[in-house]
Amino acid sequence: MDFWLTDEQQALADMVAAFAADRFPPEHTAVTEDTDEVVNPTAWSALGELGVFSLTADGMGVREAAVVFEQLGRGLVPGPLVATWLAAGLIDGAADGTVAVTLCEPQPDATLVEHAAMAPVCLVFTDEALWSVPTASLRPVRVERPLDAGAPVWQVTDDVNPAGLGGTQLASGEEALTLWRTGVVLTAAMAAGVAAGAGELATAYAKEREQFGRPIGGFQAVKHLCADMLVHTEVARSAVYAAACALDGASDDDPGVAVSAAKVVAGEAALANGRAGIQVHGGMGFTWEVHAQRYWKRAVTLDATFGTADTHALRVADAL
Amino acid sequence: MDFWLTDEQQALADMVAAFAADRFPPEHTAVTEDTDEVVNPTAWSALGELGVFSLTADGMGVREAAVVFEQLGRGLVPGPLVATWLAAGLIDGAADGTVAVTLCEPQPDATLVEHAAMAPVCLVFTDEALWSVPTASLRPVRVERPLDAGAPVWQVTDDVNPAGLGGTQLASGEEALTLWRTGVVLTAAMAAGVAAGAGELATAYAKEREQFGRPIGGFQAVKHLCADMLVHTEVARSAVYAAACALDGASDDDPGVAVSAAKVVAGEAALANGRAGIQVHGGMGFTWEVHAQRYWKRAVTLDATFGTADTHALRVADAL
Amino acid sequence: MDLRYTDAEEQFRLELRTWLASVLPDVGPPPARDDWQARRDYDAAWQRMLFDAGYAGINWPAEYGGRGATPTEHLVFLEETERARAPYVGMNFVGLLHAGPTLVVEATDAQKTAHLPGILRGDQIWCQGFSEPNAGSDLASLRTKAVRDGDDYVLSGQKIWTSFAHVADYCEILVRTDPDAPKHKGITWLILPMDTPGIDIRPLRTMEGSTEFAEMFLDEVRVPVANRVGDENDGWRVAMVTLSFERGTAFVSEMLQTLELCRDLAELARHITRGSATAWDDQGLRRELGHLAAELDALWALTKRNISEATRTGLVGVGGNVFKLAYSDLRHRLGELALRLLERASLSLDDLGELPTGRHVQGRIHGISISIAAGTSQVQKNIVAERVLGLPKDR
Amino acid sequence: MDLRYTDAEEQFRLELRTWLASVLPDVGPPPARDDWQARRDYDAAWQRMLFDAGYAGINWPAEYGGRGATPTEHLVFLEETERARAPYVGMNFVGLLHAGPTLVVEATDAQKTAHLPGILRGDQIWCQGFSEPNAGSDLASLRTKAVRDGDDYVLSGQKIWTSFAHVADYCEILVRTDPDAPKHKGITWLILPMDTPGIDIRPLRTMEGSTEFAEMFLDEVRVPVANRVGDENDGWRVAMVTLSFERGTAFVSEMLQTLELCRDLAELARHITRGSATAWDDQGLRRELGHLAAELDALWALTKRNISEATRTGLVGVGGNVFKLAYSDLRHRLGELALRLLERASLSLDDLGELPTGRHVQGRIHGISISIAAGTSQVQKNIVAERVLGLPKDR
Repeated sequence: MDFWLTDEQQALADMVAAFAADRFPPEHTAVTEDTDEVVNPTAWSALGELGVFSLTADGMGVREAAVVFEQLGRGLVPGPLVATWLAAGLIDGAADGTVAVTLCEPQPDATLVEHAAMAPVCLVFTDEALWSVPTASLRPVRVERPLDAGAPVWQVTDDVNPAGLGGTQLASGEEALTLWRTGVVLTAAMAAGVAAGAGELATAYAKEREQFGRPIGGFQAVKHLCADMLVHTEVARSAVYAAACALDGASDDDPGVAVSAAKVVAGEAALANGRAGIQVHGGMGFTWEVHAQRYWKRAVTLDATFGTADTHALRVADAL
Repeated sequence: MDFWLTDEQQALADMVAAFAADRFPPEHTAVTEDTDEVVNPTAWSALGELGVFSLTADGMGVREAAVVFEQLGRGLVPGPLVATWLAAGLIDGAADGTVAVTLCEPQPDATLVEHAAMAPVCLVFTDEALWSVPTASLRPVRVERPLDAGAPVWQVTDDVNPAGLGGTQLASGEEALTLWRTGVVLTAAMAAGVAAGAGELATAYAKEREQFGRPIGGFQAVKHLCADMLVHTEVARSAVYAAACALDGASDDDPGVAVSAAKVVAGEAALANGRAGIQVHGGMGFTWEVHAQRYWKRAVTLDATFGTADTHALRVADAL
Repeated sequence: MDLRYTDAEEQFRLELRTWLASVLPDVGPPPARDDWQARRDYDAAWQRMLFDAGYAGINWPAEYGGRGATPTEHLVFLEETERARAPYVGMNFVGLLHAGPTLVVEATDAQKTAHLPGILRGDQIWCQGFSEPNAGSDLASLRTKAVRDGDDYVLSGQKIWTSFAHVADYCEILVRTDPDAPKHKGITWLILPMDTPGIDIRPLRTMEGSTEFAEMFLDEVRVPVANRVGDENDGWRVAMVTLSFERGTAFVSEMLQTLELCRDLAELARHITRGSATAWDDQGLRRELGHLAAELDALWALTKRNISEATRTGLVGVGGNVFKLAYSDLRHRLGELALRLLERASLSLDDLGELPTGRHVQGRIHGISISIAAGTSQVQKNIVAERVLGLPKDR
Repeated sequence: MDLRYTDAEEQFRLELRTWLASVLPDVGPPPARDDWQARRDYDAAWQRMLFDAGYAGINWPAEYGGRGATPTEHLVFLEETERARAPYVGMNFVGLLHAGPTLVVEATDAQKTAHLPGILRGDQIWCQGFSEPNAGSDLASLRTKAVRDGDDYVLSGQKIWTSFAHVADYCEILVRTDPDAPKHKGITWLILPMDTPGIDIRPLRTMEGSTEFAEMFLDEVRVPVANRVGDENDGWRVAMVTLSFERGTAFVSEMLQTLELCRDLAELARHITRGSATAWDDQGLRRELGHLAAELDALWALTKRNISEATRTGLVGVGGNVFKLAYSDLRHRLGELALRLLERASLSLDDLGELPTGRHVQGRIHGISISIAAGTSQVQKNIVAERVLGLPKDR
């Protein structure tokens, strides 16, 4: 047993972190998030060129993907990243970043599709299979004010029947199930990264911001918020890596339980840290220009994708 | 509207507090709790002589009773107080403290009766009515190690059918319902008192106990635990008084919702403060001789009497 | 201990209700959120109607044109206006509830004459210039400086969280007049006319995306010494005066809205699909909402206790800070539950067809602001621990 | 990153499992909790069996008679002994996991010879005399004094939380040898033979009602200077040495028991009646348990990460404190849920007929102890914030 990042995995994490900081610095994405083009095609291509979507083709596994997506979450990199990753090898152009692919998870009361404008293709998981449909066939209507400006959403009000929408079946049975589980764990990885990023930003601010004549990080209340954030992050990271091992066959754990546990723990960690990060920033945390609130919003987005913490908790319970 | 204790109510509270501190000091009850005679008959009579059980006969209402029972909870006074209060006027000797009366709430998996040895009579609420049965008819079996030494319990394994056990119907319909609700609110009042007592003990300790060269109450982590305890107490107290007003007809609120809300809030406050009180005391809080843990145990007992916070929360929700 | 209203209070309620029923049909819907001038006109018109009917400055002393109502009557006023869905206090907030009360106690007769009637009639809109980017929880560390130059103070610095600054007439501003004194001792309270040259207002966008707030930049802004309220360097005390004016009613409207939000959430749960049933059929969710509703009932009772205490003693004791702490925490949890209930629909700040997502998602964000605004919960806990419980001060 | 065990690790597991299967049938049930001598004999006998089979001191260096196993093998050892329901380390805890490892690194050859073999064989039972009533979280403020008198130290003072003191042979004790030095600089680590005159042991009752722990009163107790480990006044450093011996395995048994407790709780919920169904039919309760089970899985993964880190670097980094904080909180919530599930049955520390209440109510209380023992969660958070995150120290 060696449940620690290999040197290669660590190098991969460092490379993606550096790329995200360089190509998607928060100051920059905060500006693009205010436009209709949250992610421009050049930046998306760069992700493709970096190899983010073609890890499998390059011989890597879910573990490496988890490491990469954790860093994408930590860097608040926008776009339909997980769906495009899943589509690589199944949809032409997904792997190299020329085509962005999004995801539609039909829900009874409100079906919302992220990044519909930039993604011509949309994945739909049914009970039995994975399909792709032309995004336009869903007749998505832009929601004027999304919660998370970095993940704009479009509403779909029609029934989503992939076959009837000119869709293509991409996978079925076990293969589709594994793809869905991979989607769960990569979303969880992003959430773990969001938890980490929120914690790092808050801790840095706590060291620098002074009130009452000293850094606020010297007050136990703030100190303990920061400590809690680190705890949440490390626990979430552990769950995500364990789930990735299970999907790669590098574990004896039940992959179904492991991915659900990861989604629960990482989702909660991101929400808690997003919230705590705003609190540490005080009034400034409530402003648009301070990035603290973006972690919380991204946490909400990630929790609502590939099943909420609540729904996955029931799956974990059913396995007890 | 004047939702504040009258001078008479405040005097009543002060009197009961002084009585409890005098006749049931924690050092003393800690000793009696270790014997088979948790409450001796003399002390019980003194409660009767004080008028604790005869408030109604003395022209007072549920509000005054709530004020009194809050102080009994705060002072960790042991015994089947609420049931005896409810029985006053219905069971001979209950009002003057010559007969102690307990309560049996049949539950499918485990029916536990408190203080069965000292109480010859037992109240049983059915869906429709309030009954009394001879406690012996329940064939109670002492639980060797109760959680709360101040509230020893006996298990009843037979089906509890009051009529079949030679019971007497004491009240029915609205009258029985009002008595049950009064039982709920007085139990909640005791819980609010437990929350207060736990908070006061912890705050006093935080001022006096030194670690790292200063009182631990100077550390924000401890300080905030104490502040939280005060918040819980004041909120609980407000809910209890509001419910008492509703039962006395001194409010436009629905009494059913008000008493359930009080049981939820006061029960949670007592549990949270009981727990926090132990934490503030650190290792000493885990010892038998420090009283911190007794508040938590009493909180568990009170939460499990006249319906848990969870069951009352559902009642509140159903009224939404 | 009685939660029932007296005959006099019920009589007051009845008169107010009758008046509201008679005038509200003629009051149109509020203007768009970002149409500042229209909002000012709307709020001012409503204030004028209140004034003409004798309801302006409900808690102000009668000698200054207020109604001199008791705290309980103030509560009744807030209940009835909320119930009737009358306009909110809106832009008159700072004038009526903060700057005005301060002037009542501390201002010169000339200052009172110049401002109090205008505030009550809705003619004068005020904003507040207290917080600064580097003076939040630690407000007394504010740095905006005011240098005496003849009969003027010359102000330079930066203020933040100045709501309605774009359209306000006056600003109650705290400035540093003695940089060498201990921080609480070098502050002065001034009346700043907003048309003075040198003021630059920039919208401050919050995490909701709105620009209700502004930053205010002051560059050599001249304010006559005559506009000083209280003594030079005594501004900290002057600023604290308002607290004694607030008699337990500060959060009444909030509470009424939150009680409604909670009921709406139950209603929403009854309509949201979960598997083959509705979310309301999920006992766990119902139980969680029941816990929150119970606490809300308790906080509503606490509000009435605070008001009753204020009626007896003139001041709210422990209950004020306790309320804010408990309320912040409750709104946080209520908001979390709302998002869990909405699941993916929580990604929209707008309503989604028939789903009232906007209200609940914005409510969640409002909940975050409550635990920060006017002293973070961390600072509030310190206050409770030190001032109420007597625990040692931070050092 | 691989959670699978290597062939060598699996081989180790197989051998151990085979051995356990062969010997456990002859190991009787543990004696009654308050029969101290019988417990000592039982624990010593089991330790001797481990010793004879080559499993004693699994993580001790081979040169001192240990097995010199890797952290992962240690994990496997704990998994297999738990799985086979082998006896616990019991009274050998302090000797094997704390005092012994300290002696390995810091003791003289004579001290090693005198104690290490005895500890490994189960012949020597040790207890710990570190905490004092006034030195809990702030251990370094301990006051038990040791005054040099010829070749002896003369000890006077009071220790608390000294488990197994009644039957222990030796005590690793921290005493103050220089009352004038800064608190960390005047402490010395001594080997105290428990049969020395002047030691008074009194049972310490905990909130569980048990007397596993004791208070130890020292009145002019003479300890030879030869029993000093490390230099005089260097005892604080000596006491910290053990931390580097602990390589991520400290909570493995705890975790395994908690994983089982969680499954038992699910099983219990399936049997507890709620209305016309069982508690398990309550989706909310199931969801809450699922949240906790997910976190438990995560903590089990974190445990393995810590062990893997220790294998690579020899030490556990951030993960150790993180684990304890998360685990304390989780046990707290798991315990709360258990009591809510049991409702009124939670008033008994004994089982109630077929209801395994005792296990869960005692488990709740154990959860409370975890957030206090070996540094309260408050102190742990300070450590994480200051040492790991680099936030300013308390002052």
